[in-house]
Amino acid sequence: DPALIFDLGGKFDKSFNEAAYNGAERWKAETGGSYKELEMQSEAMREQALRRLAQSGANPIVMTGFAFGEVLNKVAPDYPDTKFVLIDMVVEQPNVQSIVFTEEQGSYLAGVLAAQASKSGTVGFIGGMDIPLIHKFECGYAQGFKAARPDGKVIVNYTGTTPAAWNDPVKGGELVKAQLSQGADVIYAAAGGTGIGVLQAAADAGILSIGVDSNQNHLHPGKVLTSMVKGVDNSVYESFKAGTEIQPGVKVMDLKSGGVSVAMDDDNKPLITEEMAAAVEAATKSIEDGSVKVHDYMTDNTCPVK
Amino acid sequence: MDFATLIQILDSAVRLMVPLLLACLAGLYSERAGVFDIGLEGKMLMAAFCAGAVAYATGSAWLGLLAGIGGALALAALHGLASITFRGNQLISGVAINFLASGLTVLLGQKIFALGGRTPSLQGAARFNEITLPFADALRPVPVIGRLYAELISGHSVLVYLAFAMVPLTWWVLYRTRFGLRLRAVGENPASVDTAGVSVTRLRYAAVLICGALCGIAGAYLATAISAGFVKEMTAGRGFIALAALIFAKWRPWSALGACFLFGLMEAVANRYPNLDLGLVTVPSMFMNALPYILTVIILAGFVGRAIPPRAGGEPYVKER
Amino acid sequence: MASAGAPAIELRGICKAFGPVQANKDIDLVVPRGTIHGIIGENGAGKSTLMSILYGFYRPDAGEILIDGRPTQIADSQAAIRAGIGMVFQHFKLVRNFTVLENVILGAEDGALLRPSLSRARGELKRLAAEYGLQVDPDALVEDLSVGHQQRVEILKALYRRAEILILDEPTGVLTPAEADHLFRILRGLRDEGKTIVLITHKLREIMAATDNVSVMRRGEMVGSVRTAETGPAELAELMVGRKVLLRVEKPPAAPGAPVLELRGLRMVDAQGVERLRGIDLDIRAGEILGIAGVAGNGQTQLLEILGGFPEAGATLSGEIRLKGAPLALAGSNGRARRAAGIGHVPEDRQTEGLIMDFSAWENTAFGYQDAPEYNRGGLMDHAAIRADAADKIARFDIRPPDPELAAKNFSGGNQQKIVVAREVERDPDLLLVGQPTRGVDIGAIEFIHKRIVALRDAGKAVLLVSVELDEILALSDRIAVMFDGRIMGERLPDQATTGELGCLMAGVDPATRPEVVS
Amino acid sequence: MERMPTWADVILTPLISLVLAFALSALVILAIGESPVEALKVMVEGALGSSYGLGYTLYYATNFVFTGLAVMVAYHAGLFNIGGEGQAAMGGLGVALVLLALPWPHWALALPAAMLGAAGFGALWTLIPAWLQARRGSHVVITTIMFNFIAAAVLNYMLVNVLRPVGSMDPATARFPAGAQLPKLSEMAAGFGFAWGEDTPVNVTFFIAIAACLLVWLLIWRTRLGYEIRAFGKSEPAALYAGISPVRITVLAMLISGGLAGLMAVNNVMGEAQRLVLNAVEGAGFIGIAVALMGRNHPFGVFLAALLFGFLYQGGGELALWTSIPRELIVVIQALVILFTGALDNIVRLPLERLFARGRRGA
Ligand SMILES: Nc1ncnc2c1ncn2[C@@H]1O[C@H](COP(=O)(O)OP(=O)(O)OP(=O)(O)O)[C@@H](O)[C@H]1O
Ligand SMILES: Nc1ncnc2c1ncn2[C@@H]1O[C@H](COP(=O)(O)OP(=O)(O)OP(=O)(O)O)[C@@H](O)[C@H]1O
Ligand SMILES: [Mg+2]
Ligand SMILES: [Mg+2]
Repeated sequence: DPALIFDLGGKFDKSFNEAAYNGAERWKAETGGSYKELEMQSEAMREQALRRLAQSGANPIVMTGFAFGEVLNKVAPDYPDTKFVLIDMVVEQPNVQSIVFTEEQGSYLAGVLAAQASKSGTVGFIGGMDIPLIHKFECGYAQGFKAARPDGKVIVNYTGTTPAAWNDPVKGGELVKAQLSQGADVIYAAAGGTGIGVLQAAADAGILSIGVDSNQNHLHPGKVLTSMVKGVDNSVYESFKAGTEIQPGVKVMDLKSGGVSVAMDDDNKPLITEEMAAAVEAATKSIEDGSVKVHDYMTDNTCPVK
Repeated sequence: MDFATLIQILDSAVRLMVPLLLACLAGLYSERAGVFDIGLEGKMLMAAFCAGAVAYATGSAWLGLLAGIGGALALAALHGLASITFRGNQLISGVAINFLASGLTVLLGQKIFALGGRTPSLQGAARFNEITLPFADALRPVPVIGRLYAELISGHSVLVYLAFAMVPLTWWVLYRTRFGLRLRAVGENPASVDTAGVSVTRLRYAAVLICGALCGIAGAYLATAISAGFVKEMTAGRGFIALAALIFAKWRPWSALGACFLFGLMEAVANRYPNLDLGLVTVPSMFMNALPYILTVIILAGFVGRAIPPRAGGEPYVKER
Repeated sequence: MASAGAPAIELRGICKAFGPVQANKDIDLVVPRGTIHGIIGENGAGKSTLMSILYGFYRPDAGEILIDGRPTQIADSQAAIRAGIGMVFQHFKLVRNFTVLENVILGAEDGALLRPSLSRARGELKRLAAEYGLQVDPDALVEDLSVGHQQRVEILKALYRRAEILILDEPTGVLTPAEADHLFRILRGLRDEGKTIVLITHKLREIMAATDNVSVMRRGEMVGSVRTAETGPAELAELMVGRKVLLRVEKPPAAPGAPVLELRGLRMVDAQGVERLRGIDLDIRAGEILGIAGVAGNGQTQLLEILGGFPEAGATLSGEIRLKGAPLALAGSNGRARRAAGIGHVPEDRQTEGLIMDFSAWENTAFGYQDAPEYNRGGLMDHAAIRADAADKIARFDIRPPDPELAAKNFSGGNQQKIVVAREVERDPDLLLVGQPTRGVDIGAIEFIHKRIVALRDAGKAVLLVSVELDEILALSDRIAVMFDGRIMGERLPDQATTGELGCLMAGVDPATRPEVVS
Repeated sequence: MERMPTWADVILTPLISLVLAFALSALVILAIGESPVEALKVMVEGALGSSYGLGYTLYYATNFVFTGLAVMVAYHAGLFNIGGEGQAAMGGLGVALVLLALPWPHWALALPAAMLGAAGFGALWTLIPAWLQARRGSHVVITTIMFNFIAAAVLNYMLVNVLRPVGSMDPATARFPAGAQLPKLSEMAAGFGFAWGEDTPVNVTFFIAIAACLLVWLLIWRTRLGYEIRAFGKSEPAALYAGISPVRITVLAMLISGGLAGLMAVNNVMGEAQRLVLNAVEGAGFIGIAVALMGRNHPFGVFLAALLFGFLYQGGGELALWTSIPRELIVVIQALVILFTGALDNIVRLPLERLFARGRRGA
C-alpha cells in the first residue's frame, strides 16, 4: 500500500496538508485501494515514521513539507527498494522523487488579479510565520501586482513567531482591519488556519481576499477573489497512481504543467471581469513562454520589488 | 500618525483586549479567593469550541454563548474539585486542564464535524454581530468626539460592552457586597472566614465557577464574535497573557482594565506597523511581533513594583494536618 | 432560657487526635456562668485544641458539649456563634489588609450589600468602645495596628456577634503589662455583666489575679480543676509540669568585664522615611545581661535586626557599632558575617524568622550556621554531623517529642523556641541577642530558657535581652535600658527600679528628668 | 506525622491514580468509537515492547528530565519558572553556535563544549527575569512567559536570517559537523556486541540526564547552596535572618534552572536532529512543569514522571502510526494522567490513609 505522511500542521490545516489528503482520498475513491496515513507529532517522529512505514512495506511513501528533507536524505538509502516522494523540497537520492511547486508563479497571477480588482491601488499580504517559503508567496504576489500597477502598494504582515501563528484567526482578522485602514482592498493570505480568519474578516468588511494552497473560493462565495491553488492533491494522486513505478528525480510543478494556478469557478465568477481574465491569460502566456521571469525568493533571499 | 490611524489602532486594541480582559477578570475572582488558575487558556479554548459548535448547530450565537459558558464551567468545576475538595495542587490542575481542553476540543470537533477540529464557519445569527449604538451615524460628523463615538465606542459586538461592563461590576461586587468581602477574605486568610462561620469551600467554589463563566464568555467571544467559528488552539496563548495582565494589575479590577488595554494596544500597534523603519535599520517583523512582550518586560521592570498575590493563594485550606 | 443553675459550658469526655497525636484525651470541664475560668498547661498540652473544639473549628472524635445545660451540636463555627460562643485565637484570625470594620462584620453582615452593615457596625463599635474601653480606629487597616489593638478587634468581633461565652487563647502573650491590665479590667466588666470567660494563659500571676476557677491540663489530659482562691502559683506550677518548678530566676551577681558591644549614635530611617532609631548609645559588657524594656514598636525590632545583620530593605543607617572594639558594617545582608564575628540571635518571631517551619528539627539546628565547618565536609553538608548535633541538643534541652526528623511546624510553640535557643546559645556567642525569648512559652520551658541565658552570662558572655514582659526583664537583667520612640529613655539597675518608674519611662516620661548614668 | 507507610505514599498512590487516569482515558476512547484494549496494546507494545520503542521512550524522557529538573530547582527557591520553553530554545541556539563554529573532530570534545553552550545560553536567558525578580520584584511568572515569546522571535530571526544556509527552504541551521555526532545508545550496545534500539535517537545524553538527576539531588539536599535555596523558598524573612541573600539565591536558582532547561538541547538538537530547527522544543518546556510537579519536586520523582511522559509520547506516536485514533487523544490521556496523579491524588490517598489507619488500629 502507499502511505502519506503529513507535516506538523496536521492533515486538516486548510492548506497543503489538506490538499494532499484530498488527493489521496480521490485516489482511494477511484481505485478502491487503501493507504496508510500519518500525522507528525514531533520532530523526532519524522525519522521514526519513515522507517516504520518503510519496514512495514508501504510503497511509495509520500510526505509533505520541506522539513522532511534532512531526514529523508538520511533514511532513503537504507530502504533502496522503497520509493519516496517528497513535496516542497529537493532531496537527491536514487529512490526519491522530489516535487516542488513554483508558488511564485501562482502568486504572481494572484497579484495580477489583485491589481485589477483593487480600486485603491493598495493590496495586502498576510503570512503566517516569517519564513522563506512564505516570502516566496509574498514576493511572487508583489511582482505580479507591481507588474500591473507599478505605483501601487503592498502591505505585508506576518502573524507571529510561534506555531500559534498558523492557528490564530483572531489575529488574522485584526490584521485585515489594520491593512484595510491603510487602504488595502484585496488581501492575500498565506497563513494556514489564520487565513480562515483573514478571509472571514475581509468578507465581513466587504473587501476581497485571496485564498491559498487549495481552492478556498467556496468559503465566502462572491467575496474571495481567487485562490492560489497548489496542485498538491494532483501530485499525491499521481504518485499513488504510479505506485512503485515512480520516477526518481526532481519534478517541478509550474504554471505550465498546471502545478500552480489561480482558481476560477462559479464562486468567484461574478468577481472576474473580462479584462481580469485576459490579464491572467496574458501573464500566464508570458510566464510560460519565458518572456516574463518570476523571481524566486528562495534563490537569493531577495525580492526585486518591495 | 493621523487621527484616523489612531482611531483604528485604538479600535483594534479594544477588540483584542476583550478576551484578555474577560479572562483576566475570571482569574481575578478565582485568585482573589485563593485558588490560583493557570488553566484560563484551557477554559477559554473549551468555551470557544462549545460556543462555535453549538452556535453552528443551532444558528444562535446566544445559545452558543450559553454552551461556551457551560463548557468552561465544566472545566472550572473540575479545577474546583481538584483544588478545593481534594486539596490538590492548583498549578498541576491548571496545567492538566490546559492539556485536556487542547486535546478534547480537537477530538470532539473531529468526531462531530470531521474538519480536523475546526467547526464550520458561522454565519448570520450564529455570530455576535457588531451593533451600532444610538446616534452613532448622526454624531459622526462632529469633530473628534463624534468620530470617537461613532468609530471607537460604537460598532462592537455586545460581548465587548459586556466585558467592559464587567470591570465596574467586578469592582462593585468585590468592594461593595458581602460576597466580595468574603471572597477577598478567603483569599487572604481562609481561617478568618471559617472562624466567622462561613464556609470556605462554598465561597471558593463560587469564585471558581464565576471564573469559569467569564472564561466562557471570553471563549465565546473568540469563536462567535471576533471570528466566525472555532479553529484548534485558537486561544493562541491569550490565557497566559491574561494571567500576566492579572499579576501586572496586582489583582485589581480597574488595573486589570489598564493592563489588558496595554496588551491590546501593543498588539494593535505591532499589527499596524509590521516593519518599523528606523531609517538605518528596519526592525524585522519577528521583533515587531515580539514587541508587546518586550515592552511588557520593560514596563514591568520600570514602573510596576512588587506584586503581592493574595496571601492564601495556591494553598488548599487545611485545618488539620 | 436555660435553667438558672446550669453551667454555661460543660464538656464531657472530649477526645481529639491529629493523626497519631492524641491532643485531647477524655476531657471533662465545667464552667459556671458569670465566671472567669483559667486553663493552664504546658505547651502542647491541648488547651488550644480543646477550645477550638468548643468553638467548632475542629470536630471532636468523641464527647459531648452542653451549653447552658443543653446538649449542643457544634459542627462548625457558625453553630458556635449561634450558641453564643466567641473566641479570640492564639494566632489571630484577622484579614490583614482589611479595615477593622470589615473584619468585624465579616460573616455577620446584615445583608448582601456592605454599606448598611458597615454603618451599623460603626455605631455598634462606638457603643462597645464606650462601654468597655475598647477603642480602635474602625477605618484603620489591621496590618497597621499594634498587636494589642488587633486583639481588641478580635474581642470586638466576638462582642459584635453577641457572644455570651468568650474564649481567649493566650491573650496576654503579646501585650504590654499596661495593655494586659486593661484587658483584665475589660474581662471583669464582661463577667460582671453575666458573661462567661475562658482564659488560657501561661502566666500564673494572671491566673491568680483574674480568674475565679482554674483547670490544669497536661499531655492531653485534664489533671485538675480548683477554685483559684484555694490554690497558689507553686501548686499550680507543680500540677502543670508534674514536678516542682522554680518560679524565680536564681542568678549570682554579675561580674561585668570589658565592653563587648558599643553602639554610638545609631540611627535608622526606614524605606517609608520614618525615623525608627534616633541615635542609640549603648554599651554591653562581657558577663552582663542588658535588658531592653519598652512597648513593642518603639524600635526594638529594628535594633535587633540591625545588630543581627538584616536591616529592613531600603533603610538608611548611620552611626557606629563596635564588637569587642572592632567596627562592624552597618548595612547589607551580612547575617553570616555577624555570626562569624560571634553574635548569636534568638529572633523575636520564631515562626517566620527563627525557623523554617517545613524543615525538620535537625535541619533547623544548622539554620544560619550552614557555613560552619563542622556541618560541612568536602563541599557537601555533613548530614550525619548535623543530625548527631541535633539529637544532642534535643536531649540536653529536653525538646519534646525528641524526634529530630519531625518538621518544626509539628512542635509546640515552646519546643520550637527551645530549638532556636539551643541553636543560638550552644554556639557560645560573645554576644547573644534575644528577642521575646519566652513569648507563648510554658513556665517549665521558661525556667529552662532563663537558666540557659544566665549560664551564658556566667560564662562571661554579653546578652542583649529585648522583651515586652517587664517581669522577665526585671528577673533576668543586670541592667535595664528603656526604649521609647527610637531612643533610650534611661537606664536603671533592676534592684533600684520600680515597676512604676519603668512604666513611666516606657511611656516616654522621664520621672527623674536627668537620666541616671550607670557606670 | 507518619500515617501511611512511605511505599504506599510514593508508589501505591500514584499507581492507583495512574490506573484511574487510564480507565477514564479508556472511556474517552470508547466514546470516539475505538477499542481501548487495542489502543493500550499498541501503546505499551510500541513504547516498551521492543528495544526500538524503548529507545524512543528514553529519548523523549531525556528531554523531559531536563525541563522537569529546571522547573524543580526554581520551585525549591519559591520561583515558578514557566520559561523552560524559551530557555530550551536558546539552549539549542547555543549548541548550534558552538557546533557550527568549529569543525569538531570528535564528539568527546564537542560534547562538553556543546553542553557549555546549551547551559550557558539557557542560563543567560533567565538572567534578566531572575535579576528583575530579585531587584525589581517583577514577577518571574510574567517575565518568563514573555521571554518564551521573545525567544521564539530571536530563534525565528536567527534561523531565517543568520544561520540558514543560502538557498535552503528550511528555517534551520546547516547540519553539524560529522565529528559532533553523539554516540547513540544503539551504537554503544553494538560495541558490546548486541543489538539494541537500532535507529532510535536515544544517545549518551540519556546518561547525562541521569547524572543531572543525581547532581540536582546532591545540589538541593546535600549542598549548602541547596539548603539555602530551600530555606529561601520556604521563608524569605527567615532566609534574611540566616544571612542568605535573596538576590543571590534568586539569581543562582534561576540560572541553574535555565541552564538545565538549556541542556535539553544537547539531546534533541545535538543528539537527534544534528541541526537546529525552528520548532525544536515542541512544548517540552511546558511538559517540564507537569513532570516536576508530578515528580513531587524530587529528582527521582522527576525521572519517573519523565519516563511516564516519554512512554505517553512514544506510545501515542505509535497509536497515531497504527490506528485511526487521532493524535489529540494522547493529549487527553496526558491531561488525565497529570490530573489524577498530580492534582486529584487525594482521591486515592485519603481513602488509602483511612484504610491504613484502620489496619493499624485493628492490629
Ligand atoms: N492542626 C493540627 N494538626 C496536627 N496537630 C496539631 C494541630 N493542632 C495542634 N496539634 C498538636 O496537638 C497537640 C496539642 O496542641 P495545642 O495547640 O492544643 O496545644 P496548646 O496546649 O495550646 O499549646 P501552646 O501552649 O503551645 O499553645 C500538640 O502536640 C500539637 O502539635
Ligand atoms: N490605628 C492606627 N492606624 C494607623 N496606624 C497605626 C494605628 N495604630 C498604630 N499604628 C501604627 O502601627 C505601628 C506599630 O504600632 P505601635 O505598637 O507602635 O502602636 P502604639 O500606638 O504604640 O500601640 P498602643 O496604643 O497599644 O500603645 C506604629 O508605627 C503606629 O504608628
Ligand atoms: Mg495553644
Ligand atoms: Mg502606645
